[in-house]
Amino acid sequence: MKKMILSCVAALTLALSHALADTASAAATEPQAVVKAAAHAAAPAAETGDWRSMVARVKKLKDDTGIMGFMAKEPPAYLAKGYMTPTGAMMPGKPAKIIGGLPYGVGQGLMIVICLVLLYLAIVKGFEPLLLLPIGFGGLLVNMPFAGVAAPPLVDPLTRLVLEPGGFLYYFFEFGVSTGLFPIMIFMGVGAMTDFGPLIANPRTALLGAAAQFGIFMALLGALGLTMLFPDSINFGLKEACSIGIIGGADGPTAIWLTTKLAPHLLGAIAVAAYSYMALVPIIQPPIMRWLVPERERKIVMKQLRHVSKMEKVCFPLIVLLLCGLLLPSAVPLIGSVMLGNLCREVGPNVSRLADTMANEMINLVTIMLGLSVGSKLACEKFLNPETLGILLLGLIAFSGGTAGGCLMGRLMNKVCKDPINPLIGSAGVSAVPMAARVSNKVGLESDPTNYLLMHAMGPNVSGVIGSAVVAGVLYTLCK
Amino acid sequence: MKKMILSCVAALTLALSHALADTASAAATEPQAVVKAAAHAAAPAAETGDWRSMVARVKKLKDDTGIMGFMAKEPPAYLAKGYMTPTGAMMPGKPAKIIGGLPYGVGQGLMIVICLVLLYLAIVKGFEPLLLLPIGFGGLLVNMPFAGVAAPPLVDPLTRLVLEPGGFLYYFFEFGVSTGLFPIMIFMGVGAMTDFGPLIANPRTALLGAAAQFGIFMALLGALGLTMLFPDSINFGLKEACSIGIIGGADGPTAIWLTTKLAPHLLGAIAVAAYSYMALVPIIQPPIMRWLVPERERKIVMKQLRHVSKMEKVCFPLIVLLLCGLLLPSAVPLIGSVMLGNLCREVGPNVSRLADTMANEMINLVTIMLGLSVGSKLACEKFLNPETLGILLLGLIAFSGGTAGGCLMGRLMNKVCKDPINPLIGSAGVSAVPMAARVSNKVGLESDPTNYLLMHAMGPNVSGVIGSAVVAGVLYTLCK
Amino acid sequence: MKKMILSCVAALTLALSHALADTASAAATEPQAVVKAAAHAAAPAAETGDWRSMVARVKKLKDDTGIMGFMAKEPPAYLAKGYMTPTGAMMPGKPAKIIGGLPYGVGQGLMIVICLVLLYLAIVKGFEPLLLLPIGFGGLLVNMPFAGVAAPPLVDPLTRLVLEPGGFLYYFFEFGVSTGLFPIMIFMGVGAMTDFGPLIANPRTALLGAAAQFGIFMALLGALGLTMLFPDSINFGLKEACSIGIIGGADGPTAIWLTTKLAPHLLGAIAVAAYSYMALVPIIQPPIMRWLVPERERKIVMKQLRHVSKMEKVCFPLIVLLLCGLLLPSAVPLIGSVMLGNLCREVGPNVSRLADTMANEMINLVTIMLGLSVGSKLACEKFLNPETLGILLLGLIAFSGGTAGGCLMGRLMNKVCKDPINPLIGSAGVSAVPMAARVSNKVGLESDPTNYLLMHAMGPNVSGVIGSAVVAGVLYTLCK
Amino acid sequence: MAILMQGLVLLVAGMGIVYLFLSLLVWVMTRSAAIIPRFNHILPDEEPKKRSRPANPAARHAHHDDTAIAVALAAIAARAA
Amino acid sequence: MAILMQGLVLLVAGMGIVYLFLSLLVWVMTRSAAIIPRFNHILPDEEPKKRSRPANPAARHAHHDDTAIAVALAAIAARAA
Amino acid sequence: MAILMQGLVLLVAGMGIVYLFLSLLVWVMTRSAAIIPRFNHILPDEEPKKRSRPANPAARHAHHDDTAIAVALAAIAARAA
Ligand code: NA
Ligand code: NA
Ligand code: NA
Repeated sequence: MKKMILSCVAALTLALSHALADTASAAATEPQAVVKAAAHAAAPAAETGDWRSMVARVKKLKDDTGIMGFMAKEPPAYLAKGYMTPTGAMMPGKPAKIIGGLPYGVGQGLMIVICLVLLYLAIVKGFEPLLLLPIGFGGLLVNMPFAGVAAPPLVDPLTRLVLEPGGFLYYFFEFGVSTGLFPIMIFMGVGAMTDFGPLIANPRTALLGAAAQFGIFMALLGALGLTMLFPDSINFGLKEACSIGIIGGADGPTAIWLTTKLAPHLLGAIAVAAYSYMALVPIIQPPIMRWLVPERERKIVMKQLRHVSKMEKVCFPLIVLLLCGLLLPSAVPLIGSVMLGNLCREVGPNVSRLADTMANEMINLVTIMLGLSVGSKLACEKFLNPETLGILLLGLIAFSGGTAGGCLMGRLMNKVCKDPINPLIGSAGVSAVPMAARVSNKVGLESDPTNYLLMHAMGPNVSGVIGSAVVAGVLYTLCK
Repeated sequence: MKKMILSCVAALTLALSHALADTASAAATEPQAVVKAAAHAAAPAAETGDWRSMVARVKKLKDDTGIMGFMAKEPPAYLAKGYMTPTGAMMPGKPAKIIGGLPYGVGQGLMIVICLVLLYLAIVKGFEPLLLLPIGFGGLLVNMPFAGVAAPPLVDPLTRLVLEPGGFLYYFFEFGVSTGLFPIMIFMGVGAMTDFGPLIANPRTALLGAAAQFGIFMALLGALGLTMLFPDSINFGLKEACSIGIIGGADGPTAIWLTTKLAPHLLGAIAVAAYSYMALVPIIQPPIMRWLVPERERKIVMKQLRHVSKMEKVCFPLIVLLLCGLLLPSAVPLIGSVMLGNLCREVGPNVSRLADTMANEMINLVTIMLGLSVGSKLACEKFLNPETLGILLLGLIAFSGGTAGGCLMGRLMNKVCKDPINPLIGSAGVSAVPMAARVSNKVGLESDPTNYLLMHAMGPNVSGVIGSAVVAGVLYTLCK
Repeated sequence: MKKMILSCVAALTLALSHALADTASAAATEPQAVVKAAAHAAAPAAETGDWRSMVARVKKLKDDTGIMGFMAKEPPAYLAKGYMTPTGAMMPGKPAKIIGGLPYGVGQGLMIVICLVLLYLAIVKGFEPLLLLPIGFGGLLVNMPFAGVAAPPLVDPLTRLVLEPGGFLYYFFEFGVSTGLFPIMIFMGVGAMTDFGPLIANPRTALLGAAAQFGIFMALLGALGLTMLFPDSINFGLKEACSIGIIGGADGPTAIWLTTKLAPHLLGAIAVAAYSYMALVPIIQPPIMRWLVPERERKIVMKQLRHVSKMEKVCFPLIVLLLCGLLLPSAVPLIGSVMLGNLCREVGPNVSRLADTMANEMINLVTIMLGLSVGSKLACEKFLNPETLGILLLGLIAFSGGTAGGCLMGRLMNKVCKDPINPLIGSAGVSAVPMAARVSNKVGLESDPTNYLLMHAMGPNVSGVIGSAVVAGVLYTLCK
Repeated sequence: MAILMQGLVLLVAGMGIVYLFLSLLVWVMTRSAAIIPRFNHILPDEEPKKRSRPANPAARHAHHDDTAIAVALAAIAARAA
Repeated sequence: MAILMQGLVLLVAGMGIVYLFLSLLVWVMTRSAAIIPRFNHILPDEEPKKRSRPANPAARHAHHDDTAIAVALAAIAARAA
Repeated sequence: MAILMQGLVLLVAGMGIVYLFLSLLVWVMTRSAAIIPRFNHILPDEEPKKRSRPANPAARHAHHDDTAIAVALAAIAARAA
């Protein structure tokens, strides 16, 4: 048995080495190869029905293996030269530049390693696995040379007939990410899973959710600053800076929604940064919280939350939506979808069918497709450049700034308000629901093992979702 | 704390009043403003990178608040002037006329109030909440000025590239309502939830379902009559009249399907009327039933329904489909989808996966998207006109006419047939499954507390679904 | 009552006979009819508002009944003359040729009978009901004359506005089958339901899965041979031959994926053949197995499978995907989607939401839409020709060849390997998961009632899925 | 007025067709009620006992054969462990 | 440098707007906390007892009215059989 | 005849590639069966006891952390009421 397998493998090796030699010689005699290729194109083999032509095609298979792909220097033609969409629009191409002038194939190989690391983090370390697993897997798929999982359809420019359909990730992306549908649908599910009760019971904690948006603007300024510091390697305009800043919102759908509109070429890096740092919240936040909040204030016990009636819970989404519509219409799609989900949730048995579907089937289905689509933007020319390092750095700044903003606001409010506020719940204002609230609770327990802050931290936590949606709306209006 | 919030609110008020004053003065010196605006357009601020331009944009934010939107006189440009779809078709624009010549923004405000009333009916009064809640919420969203949740994508007319994606309700609508997919998919779920057993056991009750379609034609004639009476304010052609009539079918998907094809501009009003009156069936029907059916006949006890075998239940959907295909092909999409769902339901364990999915996940997902899409047609220029009042009136006539037709047919059949028929089950022929059947049962119990009519009423009830689909097919063929 | 119904039926009969008579006379005086029709077109009746014109339309209804449709000679205009898609592409038309020169309507009638037989097999005989029921039902719908459930939208060639939306099966097909999305999504669900443990525990059984692909190429050669034998009635090129061969892969999604790309006009026949023979595996395989495997070898007891750790199960999908990407990029979409589903399954609780959704809601929803879409290709001009008979014959050859290949490879491996292999598990290499593995088990039990082969047969069974995806990739690359 | 006449034509035609269609359905159903039960053995009614099992919510999504295989696998795995 | 100034404007404007928005929300919520509870009778809280029932997993997807009808149907069918 | 020869080439190439691919897979799997188990601690097998819990149908859709929070909320709400 072993012999048999070994002989098969040997045959494979032989064939491959032969193939590689062929290619080498072909490269040496390139002019002739071009002529041959031209001849092939003129007389498609299958039509002529000659078996030799089929053998030639089989031999040519080796040029289409991933192995050869990883040795390629150039990106696929549709990236460099542009392509026509089925509706007749001409998408312009772009020269692909990879860090260090690496050949495109090597870049793809590197990206596969990076995606495997992402999958490791998602699977083994439990970093937001529901999204990082599909994102990492999508990245794996899209960096397989010649696989074309995100390639646009091949369209005849004259008749506009689709000659060859596109890859499935192309369709997922066009259907749900380009149009902004997927983040909106995920937000419906988020709304259907979120209990705004703690915020209604203690509304002023919403100000903590506002303060925690400070990180967004720190990262925004940082992105502009980095561009000034390294004008040769990093080039972020206002739109890119806004998209990078929104990482600090700690809300995946908001970040994806805004980035798709302002800087779609950064989508992969930004989504990866956003979800990674969300998973790292228990590591990033505690030191900052301990640094900014003195031990004494960490022990503050807060007044127990009052009971919130069903009527209040039902009115809340409508009130938020109306306020948003009155003051900031550009945030209505995001806020509106959260509030629709929440309304269905709170109305109760009559529409629980809808709330259940949003919080389960819809969000799961969309998560799969959204994750894969976002992963399809982990192409090497978009990820392997110094800007990605900048984005990762700025994302960290954004989360830290948000945490700091929340905590400091907590201390300020504690001084101004009558009822005591534990500043540790301020860090939950970055959202990252419900991870950040749990971090507040945990750090609080370190100082006073009987002081459960979880429910109090849920207030700023969910108001952070509203806050970053508001910021996304503002940035979109000002910078689009 | 309180001071802090108050000061924030005060700042907001100040800023807003300042902003309003700015606008007022801008309006006073309009010519200069136009010049400025033109200058802005020529040199986009973000590119020049001047901070003053950004401040100017921030100041301009106030013009994009909902508050200013509600003061606007004109509808969005894409409505009035038309727009280009991504496929290159030019959708023509239309001047928006609102009742009483109200400014557009006031119209939107009124619509928001109306949608809140709809939500109140759905949530508190339990009026078909599964659909009226999403419809009302969609109406809220679409009437938020500048939110653009139903705006078409912005397309470059030359390159046909999408410069800015459309609102999510635009995509939902185009994907599922314009194509007719959503009503069809809902009907699959309806079929998977419907038991045609009572109809198979007592087929002649199908004639009651036929008679109850009379209301459709009463409303149709009424719509034409109203047009003749009030030629200045109401203008229903044959297509509009058919769409209004189909409210009397008391089947949401059928009504939406036909209206989308014949009179899409009336979709919002018709869907709202259809679902509202379906919820009002327990109030509308009993007086008519008591008036038309003498006490003596209300006490008629019907023969118990026979057992229906699985084989009969499996054959039924195929028989109905074949009959429909032979006689009325235009009703095949509607009837076919109901019968597909029903076939999956009756076949049993082997395909119960499919029937379960149709009756739960599919119908829930589609209900959310359909409701929101239909709600997106509650724009003020389509709803705030005398025709909507006409539609509401005619819908009531349609339901009443259907109820009357069913009851009278019941009395007639009672005279002709050997086996007794309680005419009260005739009113269930309007469909509104299963509400109308329960009304028959309840009114019957008033006269004889031991006479349960529920199962007998299910026969006309489900045949009403077939009947109105047939009528929709006929009207579509004759008036398209 | 009876009288009443009878009188109604009598009236119907009268009306119909009258209508038929009318048509006959109309046909006799065709020139005038043409003039009339032209006049109609010039002055649409609804606009002129003349009741006579409406009566004329009602009379014309009879021409649009299915009964008249079954008497029609010509296919719908859009099939013969082509049509314009909403994106502006011109789909060319094709003359429809039916076996024996039958009129088109008769062909449709025949197809309805065939689809009823398919439904009978699915419902009563339990032939892969999850797919054959929707396929058969889709076939019923699409063969109803004038129902237009698969008709393209009617597009104004100048403005490109959609005048009339297409049938729902057209949209399902374009959305999910033309793009290849549905097979890919089904494969995600297949991956989420498949346990590759038995293959990991005994990897060499993968060679059986390779050998069983032999049937694919037997059928491929057979298709080319048939074309040479009957050049007048059968005309299979290389692309068609590949699509027919892939029936032997015994994997529905793979077959549909490849056929959509290479020979979409054969999709209906190939899908029906693939799913029918999968259901017939317990009848097709045992005789071949008994013939090729001597009694002595059928009694071989295999070594018990070792325990497979979670780590191995998680690594497996990634290893397969990377190998596939390195060697055969064209198979990446198929293999990748199976492996994504499987990865989610094996990672466990953290992403079980996603795996559950893929294995339940996603696969069910897509199955419904895919089945109906495939059924919509059961149009008579595509099915009622000698080629379909050829496809059915070749499908049988493919399954038999695959079974034989697997068994013979099993005998060969048994001679070469140290650990004993029961050649009966080779037949499971055709995939048809898990039916073929159960057949191996059953035939094994006949010879030794204590020898359970089920788990051992699952290894080749699941490797057959990979094997046929690989073959599909190769054939697509070589013959596209 | 003319359009009202058209509406009347629609009324007569529409009610006529829906009556004819459903009458025909009644007639066919009455006929088939006499014929189909002879073929009840082809698709026998599920016995109530059998029905109660798939109602078990845990089994709702389970494909019976897959379950069988899974059970077998688990048994073998347990033995192997 | 100019673009950095733009960023600063964004910072001020953005934080200002998000503060104003959420302050207004706080204000409105505080107001409404005094007003809305007066209307609690419109949508009374579900009692815990009632809530426990829909948590039954078997009933998750069941439409209550449909269930009632199905029960009635089954009862009648049982009597008929 | 020429096309039949093409088919033969396809046969040889196709079967060759599928054999090579799966042989390589066999080889890799055999290798990795020796290597991967050393890293089993990275992703330890779930214990059967743990597995039985998520099989509880009521918990199928529950996100564990959300549940914890909901429980805490309920407890507090109960105390507050
Ligand atoms: Na946030
Ligand atoms: Na009806
Ligand atoms: Na296979």
